[in-house]
Order: sequence, then C-alpha cells, then structure tokens
Amino acid sequence: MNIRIRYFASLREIVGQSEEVLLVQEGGRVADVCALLLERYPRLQSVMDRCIYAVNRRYVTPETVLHDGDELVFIPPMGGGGPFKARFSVKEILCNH
Amino acid sequence: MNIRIRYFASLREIVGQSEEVLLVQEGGRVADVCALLLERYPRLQSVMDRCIYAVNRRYVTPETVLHDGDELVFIPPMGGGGPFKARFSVKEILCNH
Amino acid sequence: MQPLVQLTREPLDRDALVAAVSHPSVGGIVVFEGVVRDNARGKQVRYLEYDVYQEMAELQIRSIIAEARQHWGVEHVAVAHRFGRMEVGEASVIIAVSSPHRAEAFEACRYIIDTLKTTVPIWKKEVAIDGEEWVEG
Amino acid sequence: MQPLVQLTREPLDRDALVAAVSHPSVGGIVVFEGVVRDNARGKQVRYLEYDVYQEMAELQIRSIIAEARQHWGVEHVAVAHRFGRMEVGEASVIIAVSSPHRAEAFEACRYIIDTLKTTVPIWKKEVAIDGEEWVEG
Repeated sequence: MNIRIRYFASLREIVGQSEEVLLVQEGGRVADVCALLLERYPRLQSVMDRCIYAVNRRYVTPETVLHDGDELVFIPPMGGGGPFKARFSVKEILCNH
Repeated sequence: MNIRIRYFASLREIVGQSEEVLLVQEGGRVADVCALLLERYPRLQSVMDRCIYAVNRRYVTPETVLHDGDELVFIPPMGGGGPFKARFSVKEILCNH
Repeated sequence: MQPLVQLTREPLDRDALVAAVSHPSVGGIVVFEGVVRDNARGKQVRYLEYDVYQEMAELQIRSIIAEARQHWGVEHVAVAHRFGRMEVGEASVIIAVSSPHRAEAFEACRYIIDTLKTTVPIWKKEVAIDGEEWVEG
Repeated sequence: MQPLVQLTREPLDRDALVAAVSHPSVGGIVVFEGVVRDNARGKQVRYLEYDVYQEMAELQIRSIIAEARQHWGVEHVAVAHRFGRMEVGEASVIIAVSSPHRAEAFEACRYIIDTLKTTVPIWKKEVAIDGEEWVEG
C-alpha cells in the first residue's frame, strides 16, 4: 500500500524534500515506517527519537496500523517555551486530549 | 482651618456641586468632617456609610488629623466587579497596600 | 522605561498603547480591554457615564504599575482609562503589558485590571432604559 | 458564532481580530500577541522562520478553541498564526478572546496560547548571527 509522508521543519531539511510516497507492506504500523525511514535517512535518528506521530492529521501512537492512502507525519517538538512546558510534557498533554 | 472637599459620582449628584471649602476646627479629623457634612446634607448618609477616605490623594483612615489646605475626598465603592471583588473587600486591599 | 498612563475623554487608541509597550526584547504582549456591555444586572444599558478623581486616579494607577513591575519584572506597561459618556461597544479601559516571556505579562495584566477596578477612584453610572444608577462593585 | 482561525504568510491584523470577537454582550477582551524577540538562549536573533503543517494546525487550533469555549463559556475567539520569515518586533501569533466578564477571557486566552504552543504543529527556526536552529521547546 502507498503511504504519503510529509516532512516539516528539521526533518524536511534533513531529507531534502517536503513529501514522498512510500510503498509499505499491508498491515504496517507507524513504527515500521519509522524504521524504514531511518534506514533510508540515518541522519534522521536523533530528531526521530523526539518525534510524535500524526496520521491523517490526528495524533496517534507508534502502534497505529496504517491503511492505503494514509498521510503520515513525524512531528518534532514544538518550540512551546514558557511555564506550561515545565509543568507537562507534550505526550502527557496529548494523552489527556 | 480651611479644608477643600471634592465630590464625585453619587456624592456630587446629591450635594449638587463638585467641590467646596469647609471651615474646620484646628485638630479636626476626617470623621469630624464626615459628621459635619451629614448634618449639612442628610441625604449623604447611606452612601457615606460605604465610603472610604482620601486626603491629598492618598487613602487614609477616619482618625486621620487634617491640616489647613488639605484636600479631602469621600470615595464611594468603585464598580470593580469580577472575581476579585468576591475574594477581597476594598478595605482589605487598601490595608495591604 | 516610564509607563504610559492616560486619563482622557477621547476614544482609546489600542494600537498606540501596544506600540508603547513594544521593544526588541519583548516576546509577549497581553492586552486587556474593558468594553461597555449592552446589559448588566438584568437591565438593558443605553450608555455609561464614567466619573474620575483624575489626580488621585493617576497616582494610584502609577502605584499599581510600580507594584506589578516589581513583582513580575515587566518593564513595559501602558494603561489608558476613558471618562465621560461611552456607548455600548466602546472601550472604557485598555491595559497593555509586555515582557520577554508571556506568563509574566498575563499575570501582571490581570493584577493591574483587578486592582485598578477596586482601588482607583473611577466610578461608572449605568444609564438603562428605565433609570440610572452609580454602580458599586 | 464560528471562531476565526487564520494561518497566513501576511502580517497579522490585530484590529481585525479584536473586531471579530466584539459583540454588544462583550464586557472584556483579552488579546495575546507573540512577538519576535531580538535574543533567545543567549543568542542574537536576526529573524525567525516558521514552518507549519497547515491542515493539521488548523484542525488542532479549532479543537483547542472548542475546549476553551466549553470550559470557560467564552463565545468569541479569534486565533491567527503567521508562518514564513518574520523580523524582530513582528507578531507571529495573535489570540483574541472576549466574554461578558474578564476572568473567563483571561483564563481561556492563557489556555489557548499555552496549549497551542505545545500541541499545534508549528515550528520555528531561529536564525542568529552565528548559525541557525529549529527550536525544540
């Protein structure tokens, strides 16, 4: 099946493009695509470790199963700043959403 | 000695003028002028009960002794509104100032 | 920088107040604007009339700003209060506070309006369809 | 009323956002404006570059606004975020919230900017005198 990957911010600069379509095995999960991309772009490793994930514009966990035509985005930390940052991690906020 | 009284808001409307100069006995206090004015303008009673006091543009207590040329203002409650009002009274706020 | 304090009969100028707190080191600006509502305490408001003890109000606003600057370290503050007659939808007060980070600007702005509303000698009369009244908190 | 959400490369228009939350029943308007600072983490900033995952950012901002409206009952909200290159002193984000009373407007506005900054897919690159860096919180 075809998965559309879009790259933003530091990921876009590392892979050198804004998007691409990947051929992924039926039943593949977000984590599988992550591994696939790290093979192709080893320089993504350090930022990928800090990314969360969105499929079709919603936050998901790495265990999420993908479907043909899905849009997958790896989301590096946003530059929140301020006191909120100190009180909660992004993942905690998203889980409470 | 001469004390300048200025009237604002409901007090101004009740006494029908913005200011006047009162002749007050040497050593007179804010509370004495208050009593004097209530004699002259009995209709001030109900609002006067809710007033705080300013002499020369600073909040003072009714025991404050006046001096020749002082400017005395009776300050009715301000229309604060909102949650702050519920938590503190104006007098508490002023005392903590 | 000296804080800007305005007491005026003229309509308030939001952009001028924001400009007064703008500076290259500023990362966040919080603006509070108090606006005349069309209703209050179950009455339909026609307009408001604000009275002010101008000399004392200005001193008192400056002292509130000094406290906010000391407590939250906010450098740039602008406060404008209008008096006289105001129609529904018009701004009676605008407070602009800026700081390098937003938390301090939010807290200082909130403190200034809350304290102003209860300790600065400015009074409002609500003129409704069926009578008028000086509002007491 | 539908909240106004703008993601744009153009300079933000503060007055238009305030107008979007104005209504005769409104008594208080709180505006937060995030501004490009000349320094960050000890570096002298030349300019910022914002990148945005536009379709998801808009959905996410609308969901934050919906939460704020439900929690604080604020009816009128406008959020604008700029992307692309921004110079020192320019606004990257403006949030305007209005309500009959000020407490709700302050709290909802603070919630929206705090949550937006950490959960909406918008990133900034600081371009300093001596290098550039995508900021991670």
